[in-house]
Amino acid sequence: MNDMTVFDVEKIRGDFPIFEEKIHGKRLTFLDSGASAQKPVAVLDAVQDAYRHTYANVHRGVHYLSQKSTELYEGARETVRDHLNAASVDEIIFTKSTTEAINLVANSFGQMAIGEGDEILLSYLEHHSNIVPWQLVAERVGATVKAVPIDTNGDLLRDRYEEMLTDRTKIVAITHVSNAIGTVNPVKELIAKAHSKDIPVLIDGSQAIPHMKVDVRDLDADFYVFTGHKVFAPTGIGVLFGKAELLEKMPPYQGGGDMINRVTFEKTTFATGHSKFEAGTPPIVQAIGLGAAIDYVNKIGFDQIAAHEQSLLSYATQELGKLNNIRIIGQAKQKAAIVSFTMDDIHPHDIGTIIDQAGVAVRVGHHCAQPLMDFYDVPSTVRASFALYNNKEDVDALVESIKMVQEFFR
Amino acid sequence: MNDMTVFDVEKIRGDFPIFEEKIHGKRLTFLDSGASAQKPVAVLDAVQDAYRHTYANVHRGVHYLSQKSTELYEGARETVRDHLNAASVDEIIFTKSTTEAINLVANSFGQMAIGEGDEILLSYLEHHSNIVPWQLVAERVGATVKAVPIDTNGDLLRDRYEEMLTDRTKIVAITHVSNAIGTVNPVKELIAKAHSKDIPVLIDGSQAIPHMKVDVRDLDADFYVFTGHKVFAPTGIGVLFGKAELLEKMPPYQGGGDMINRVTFEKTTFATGHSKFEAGTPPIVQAIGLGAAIDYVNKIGFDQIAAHEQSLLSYATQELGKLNNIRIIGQAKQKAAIVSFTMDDIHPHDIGTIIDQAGVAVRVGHHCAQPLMDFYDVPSTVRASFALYNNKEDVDALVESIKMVQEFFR
Amino acid sequence: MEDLKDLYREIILDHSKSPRNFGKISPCTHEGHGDNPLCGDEVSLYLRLGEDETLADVGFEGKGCAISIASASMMTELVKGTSCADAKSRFQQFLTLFSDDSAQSHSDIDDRMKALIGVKQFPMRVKCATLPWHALNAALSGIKSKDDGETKDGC
Amino acid sequence: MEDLKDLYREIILDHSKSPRNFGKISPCTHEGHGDNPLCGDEVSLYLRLGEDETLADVGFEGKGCAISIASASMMTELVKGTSCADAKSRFQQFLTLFSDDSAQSHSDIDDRMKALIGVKQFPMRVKCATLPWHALNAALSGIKSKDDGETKDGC
Ligand SMILES: Cc1ncc(COP(=O)(O)O)c(C=O)c1O
Ligand SMILES: Cc1ncc(COP(=O)(O)O)c(C=O)c1O
Repeated sequence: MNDMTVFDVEKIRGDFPIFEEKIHGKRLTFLDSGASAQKPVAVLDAVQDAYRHTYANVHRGVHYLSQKSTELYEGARETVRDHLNAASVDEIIFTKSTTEAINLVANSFGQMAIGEGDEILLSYLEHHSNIVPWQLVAERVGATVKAVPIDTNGDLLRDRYEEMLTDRTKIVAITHVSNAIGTVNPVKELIAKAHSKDIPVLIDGSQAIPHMKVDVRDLDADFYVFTGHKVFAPTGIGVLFGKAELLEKMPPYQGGGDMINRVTFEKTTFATGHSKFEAGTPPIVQAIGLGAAIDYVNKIGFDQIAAHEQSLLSYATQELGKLNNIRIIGQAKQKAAIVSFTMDDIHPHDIGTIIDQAGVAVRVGHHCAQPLMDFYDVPSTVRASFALYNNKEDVDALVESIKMVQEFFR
Repeated sequence: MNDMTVFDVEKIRGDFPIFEEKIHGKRLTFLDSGASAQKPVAVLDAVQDAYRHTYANVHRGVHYLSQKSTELYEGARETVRDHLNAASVDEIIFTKSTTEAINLVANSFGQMAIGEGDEILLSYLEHHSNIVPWQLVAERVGATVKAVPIDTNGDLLRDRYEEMLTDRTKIVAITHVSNAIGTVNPVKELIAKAHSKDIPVLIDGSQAIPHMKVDVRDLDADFYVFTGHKVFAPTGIGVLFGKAELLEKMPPYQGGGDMINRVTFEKTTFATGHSKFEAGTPPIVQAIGLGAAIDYVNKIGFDQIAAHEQSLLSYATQELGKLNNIRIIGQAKQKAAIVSFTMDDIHPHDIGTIIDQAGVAVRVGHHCAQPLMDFYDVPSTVRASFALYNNKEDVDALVESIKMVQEFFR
Repeated sequence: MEDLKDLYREIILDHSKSPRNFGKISPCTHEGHGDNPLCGDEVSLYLRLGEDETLADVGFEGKGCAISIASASMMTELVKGTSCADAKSRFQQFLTLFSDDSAQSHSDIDDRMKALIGVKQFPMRVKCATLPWHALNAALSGIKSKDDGETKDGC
Repeated sequence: MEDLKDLYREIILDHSKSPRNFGKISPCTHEGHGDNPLCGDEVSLYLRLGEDETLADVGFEGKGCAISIASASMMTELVKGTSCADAKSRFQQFLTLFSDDSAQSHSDIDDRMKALIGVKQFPMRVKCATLPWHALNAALSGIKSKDDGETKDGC
């Protein structure tokens, strides 16, 4: 897969047209990939080509364009299957986002397996997308949502996790990597513990997939979800992997075209495999773009990507640590390339606005992780998140701009 | 809006790169826009520009790219609002498709207002996407789905409609234009009748929006839904218009980022306006593409588009009528540019495959409208659907290719 | 056009215009059903199992394209009188035709199966050719088949 | 950088560093609350309505950026001692500042409002400036405000 012998970040930056932009006349320092990543030419071309040369609706047509379009769409499914090492394409469902994928499972699995008095186990590290869908289903059926606490470094409390796995627990839904503070959870072990009590596990891989190779069979995940736009793919596409044995038993989520076997007003029967969960015209071209994005990262290779990002993470942590009044939030044993911090007396919003004028794009706010913010007793943080196209200069620009903020508010 | 004085179909065809393709070495005769329409350069450019120059996640960022991206995304919402003449952008919700929009209403409105013994009124003209979501909700709450019958021309039986509006009817969900046979329903009157009994109405505008100007306030529709890919926009984007007074009362559908006010494990409160129904990262660039598509059609003008398409419809109906053994299915008083037909002894699937070799792309099958097929007692039809870029040559190519089929099976 | 001629060979047009073994049989011991949700086509397959476990009689009904009707018709000819085990292995053989490029040259595959090889050039139509075979398989196995074939004992 | 200087004027930095009327007041007759779901900021606004329907005392609490704290602080100064009706019309005036380009030159708008005009160049920050005003409005009107302000009588 890996046909680059050295990781050349400048060459990679050249693949991303956005870096030609000037921001307020300055070089773009893009440290907001955790919110959404930029797109390489390979993805943009795949999108354009699909619309220009082979576009038509999929599945139901016998004509040439429909056939080509179906081949590309189903080809993208195979690319995702292969990338995740899933057993079958029937285990790969295209959604519009992680959020939709989790809602699908919360509703469909919930309807099947979660009842009054049952428990759904999350963690304090979760994104709202892996909290609210479960709260909605819990309220509907009379179940309870519980959350595994963390220590101040941002590591999950493993003994608490094991205690909280009870015979009332019907599912565990936990993030692979925290979007707010970068903690990498030991998901393989967490899954094994849950399975020892026959509890299925959903892993939210939104922040993992851009940074590491994931093997759902090695993890033995029951559900694994991610969103395309964070892994250099178009917006509007997400993935739900689910074990076939579970998906087969689950009722459909949305109703519509393509997910049926036979419709009458008296009785409708449903399709099998992934089709059951893909109602209506899917995000065809976005799935094709996702396939191209996965090919792109695999060509570079995750060993290289991870090594590069980890060196940026160390450098950024070290340089930010030299500044006064900076408090880094989240110091987990294993971290993805995400640095969250606060500054004494200066609010993240003001920091964000000021450094933007220097072309530095970070995310400020609660990162859709308010329970985690509450845990650290901060309303919000500044978050710099790194991707394969970031370089040392980006870290230096961030540090310089933070000095400017300190100057400004002196 | 209309800055073209004459409708120049050849110039319009030039806007659509797909027409440069050769299909099995032949000219592309694309008569499958009812399934999904081709994309003009204006839309492709909007998509490319959004990714190349201003891409970032929306709403939560204070940095330049996030702000630009938000402006473009919210600008598209305003374009849609203006196009539909909705009162407020809070009434415009971006979904991934018509299918998702209907599922949203069926679930959220259903949860609020449909209970045991209640009725949901559809028609025999509906697409599966406007049947199955209602069946799923009906089964969950113990309600019943009823369908207004049609006459053999494909016109809704108006007296039956009025009779079927009872005090058990909690919502009417009806298509504006039939995708399978082209019937244009008199939706304004249908809505008025339902309102006289205080019953809200959802209109499925998937097949109307590409062909006519729709004014939701003039129609007084309570919900109006459509899908982007049929109106020359990217895949992965749809629209739900809902009256603010209804949306405000309805519970959220999916949970996740952006649709919340405040999240804690104890209690989560929800955002207001359109945000409540847009959980997670939305199809940002697809919405921007939809805005560009709407601008594109408005520039041409719907008077011109409708006149052109109607003349194609008459011509096609006339020329196909001259052939032996052709039965045109659906002869409603008012029809959109869709011609569905069967041929004695030759199955639509075989027709589709054979004329594809001549570069003619039509849809063959049940068009996700099995109850309608059952009504006409055919398993499937051949459907030629026209859009603004079709011309007389397309009709001629279709007719020639059908003659070829007759030759083949002689 | 060459591909088309290869798809709609004479033998296929012949079987589709005059399908053999069309109609319910009586008495009938097993029934199988196949739906193609993409086009709405349906095939029902009827069997009478003889005392020696052979398919004493076979019939089919359904609406479908030339490919599916011809495939059904040729299939009934092929399996009538064979043993259940034979019929099942023919079903597997038939699927192999479309998944394995070398299968075409296997001499043990009957020509009435190979006649459908032209479908390979039309991927969207492969399902049309296999639909009746899935219905047969459903009837034979008495289990819900992959294509939602349904079976009931006695029909 | 000019835009930044215009945003963070001296008066704003001053109010944000030393906010006036910070803290709950006692006794307090009305309370309003504002949330900014996008960044998690919150402002609570406390009023004591005098017998003559004037705002006898005003205080606020909350976490927020320099803009929202300064805006809250300047607002409390502006409305303290005024009538309810006056306070409400000032709320409207303040919103107008950001929606109507000509409002900036209106002589009846207090300078402590106009000091925030620099926010207009930063659309994502307008909400920061208006948040405390929405909390005030919620406290005044006793109805759920557009920004999810909540009020209760007596606090
Ligand atoms: C009338 C009608 N309703 C609903 C739909 C479903 O649209 P989508 O598949 O984009 O959700 C379609 C098109 O497939 C349609 O024609
Ligand atoms: C950990 C995590 N989960 C879920 C999500 C939600 O993804 P999306 O907004 O694409 O649905 C995100 C990103 O926003 C995330 O970082």
